[in-house]
Amino acid sequence: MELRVEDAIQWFTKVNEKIQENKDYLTSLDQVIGDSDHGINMARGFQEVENKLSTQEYQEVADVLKEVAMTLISKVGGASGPLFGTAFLKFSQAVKGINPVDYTSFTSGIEEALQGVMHRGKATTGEKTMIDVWAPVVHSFQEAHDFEDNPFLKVAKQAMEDTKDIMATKGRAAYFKGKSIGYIDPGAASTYLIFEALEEVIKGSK
Amino acid sequence: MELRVEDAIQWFTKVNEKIQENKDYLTSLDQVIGDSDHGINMARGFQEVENKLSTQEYQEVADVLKEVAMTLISKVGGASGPLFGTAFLKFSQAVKGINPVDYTSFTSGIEEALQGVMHRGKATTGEKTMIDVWAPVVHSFQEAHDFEDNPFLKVAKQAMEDTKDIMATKGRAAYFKGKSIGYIDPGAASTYLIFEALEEVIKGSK
Amino acid sequence: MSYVGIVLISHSPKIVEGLKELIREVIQDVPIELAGGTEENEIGTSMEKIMKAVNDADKGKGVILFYDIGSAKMNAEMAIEMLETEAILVEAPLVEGSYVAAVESGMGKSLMEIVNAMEKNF
Amino acid sequence: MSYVGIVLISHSPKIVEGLKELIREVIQDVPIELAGGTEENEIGTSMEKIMKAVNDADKGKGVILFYDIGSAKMNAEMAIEMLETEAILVEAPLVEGSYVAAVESGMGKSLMEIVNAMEKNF
Ligand SMILES: Nc1ncnc2c1ncn2[C@@H]1O[C@H](COP(=O)(O)OP(=O)(O)O)[C@@H](O)[C@H]1O
Ligand SMILES: Nc1ncnc2c1ncn2[C@@H]1O[C@H](COP(=O)(O)OP(=O)(O)O)[C@@H](O)[C@H]1O
Ligand SMILES: [Mg+2]
Ligand SMILES: [Mg+2]
Ligand SMILES: [Mg+2]
Ligand SMILES: [Mg+2]
Repeated sequence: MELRVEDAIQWFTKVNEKIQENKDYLTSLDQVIGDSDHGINMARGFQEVENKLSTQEYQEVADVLKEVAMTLISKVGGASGPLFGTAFLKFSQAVKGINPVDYTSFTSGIEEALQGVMHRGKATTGEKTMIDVWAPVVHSFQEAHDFEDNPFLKVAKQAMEDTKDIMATKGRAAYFKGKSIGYIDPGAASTYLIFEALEEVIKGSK
Repeated sequence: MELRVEDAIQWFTKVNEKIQENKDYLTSLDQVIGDSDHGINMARGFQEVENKLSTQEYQEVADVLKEVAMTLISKVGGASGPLFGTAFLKFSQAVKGINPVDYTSFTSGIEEALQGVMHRGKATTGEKTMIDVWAPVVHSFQEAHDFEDNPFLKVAKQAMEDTKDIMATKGRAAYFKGKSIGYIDPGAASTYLIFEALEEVIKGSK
Repeated sequence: MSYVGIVLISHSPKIVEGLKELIREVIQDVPIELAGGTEENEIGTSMEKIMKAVNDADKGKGVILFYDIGSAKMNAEMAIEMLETEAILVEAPLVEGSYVAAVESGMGKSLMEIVNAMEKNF
Repeated sequence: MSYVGIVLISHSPKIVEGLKELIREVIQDVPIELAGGTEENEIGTSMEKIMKAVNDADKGKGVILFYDIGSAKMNAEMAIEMLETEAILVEAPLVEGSYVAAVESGMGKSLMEIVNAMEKNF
């Protein structure tokens, strides 16, 4: 499989569906160790992404990713806006001119996305953020050789669950220090949903 | 001379007149090295003092001073409120039960007032505040032996003028650092007016 | 369960209203009382407003006070002297400090623990 | 004469409105622009608002930016990256820092001098 413009659009359409379905769940995660808005932020951002993607035309995958990035940056309102925004902007820049996006280029793309999040958040793994899902997924892509034979979703799910055990040292959850332990990080959960949607696109295109 | 209840009332009535007359002047001083409200603050506070003093009855000088203090504390709104308020509250406590207030008791009273201002403002002389007028006036009272033969007003005037040469290290003017040099401190100017009013009461009672 | 109360003092009523909204996104149960502006809600502070805020914020575990600039501090100190409540004025920045303090109070920390956290953080 | 501009970023529109009023009592000539809340003026921040504020605050001597908490910082950094303006985001407390910066700017200080003053003071 290679990722075409219509796959990319489908990917984010599915992300939007999942975010809308899980809006309250994401917000409830953010209620414990944050400011109770992660679901609201993400739902607002991805609804707008969906509005754009369903009405505009795109030449290449990079254009879709850039649209996603810019929309999230301007619409989300919370930390996850600049973070996911930077991720997809870097992703877009990495695959610019490559259409469709082959596995190797996709892998470079999410490597760049991860770097972007880490740079924007001045954070690394083990700080109880979305990075704790992005990083192992990137690793899974680096280890595997194609989209299909790639356990990234299992990896993402486990990584999301594992954020429970981490004490937050970045973002709002860091204010709660030790009390942040025992809860899934909201941004880790939404990152998981993004990769769950990707898996469905991959499965559907077989 | 000894200070009676009616002298104390007359004192603050005259202070109010002077403050109202000099409202714009005081504000203009505060415009250069502050937030342009000293005249407004003082005029509001002393107008209320006047309203109280002209309608209430007082047993002793200490009661007048306490009324002045509490009114300034609640009505002035700026730093000068708690500062003059504390001054006259301490003054009141020092002369409580002494009526009329003789020269020695008056001197103790303004000593306490000065201590109150210094404590409240966590400040000392040479910081370009009202303390730079209060302190030499207190000293003048300590050196002299009666109200009449006492150069306190000349002392106050000179001290007020001398605040020009000081660099502010307390209050809002301190933010201006070296640029605060060259201007009279607003609170020094209003302290001068308070003692100018006192001088008139002393002269008038001769 | 009762929490250490928080009093937000500012020369501007709007600053503390907005700040309370910001904190309320994160912490709902901790008492937060405002003393913004003069009695007439102009720019300035009022000792009476501060006294009332401290009284209202006190649920038996004491109160921590934050202020914006200089003269607010003097009014706050006078207010504390006039009251019996265990109340401590801290030197931490108004917005950043009170946000952290609210989280700490919400975790059930004592007044002293919060005051120490302020000294450590700011 | 032109001054270093100041941009106040907060999750709450009210906080920066009140803060501007507070500063305006002391300093009238220094450009102060606000970026409070999301595009819909809800609690949050907006990169576009920050970009516009930086543009409006720039009178040729650069702009210093203050923010309240965490995620505002990321939006501010993105805004700065997108613009050509000489703009520096500082770690000083929003209220206390911007008040001092406004006074410094009003005294004709350069962007670097003000940034250094912030690092020294906070
Ligand atoms: N500095 C950071 N680095 C990486 N991720 C971060 C950082 N700060 C926050 N996050 C992520 O953002 C999520 C919170 O997003 P959201 O609730 O939308 O923003 P906010 O915290 O501004 O309300 C967190 O769960 C975490 O995954
Ligand atoms: N810490 C302090 N100690 C002593 N006097 C002070 C202090 N801070 C301010 N003042 C006095 O208060 C005056 C300013 O009063 P005012 O303008 O009414 O208050 P604000 O500065 O709050 O606007 C100054 O001119 C100075 O004399
Ligand atoms: Mg949140
Ligand atoms: Mg938020
Ligand atoms: Mg003033
Ligand atoms: Mg004032």
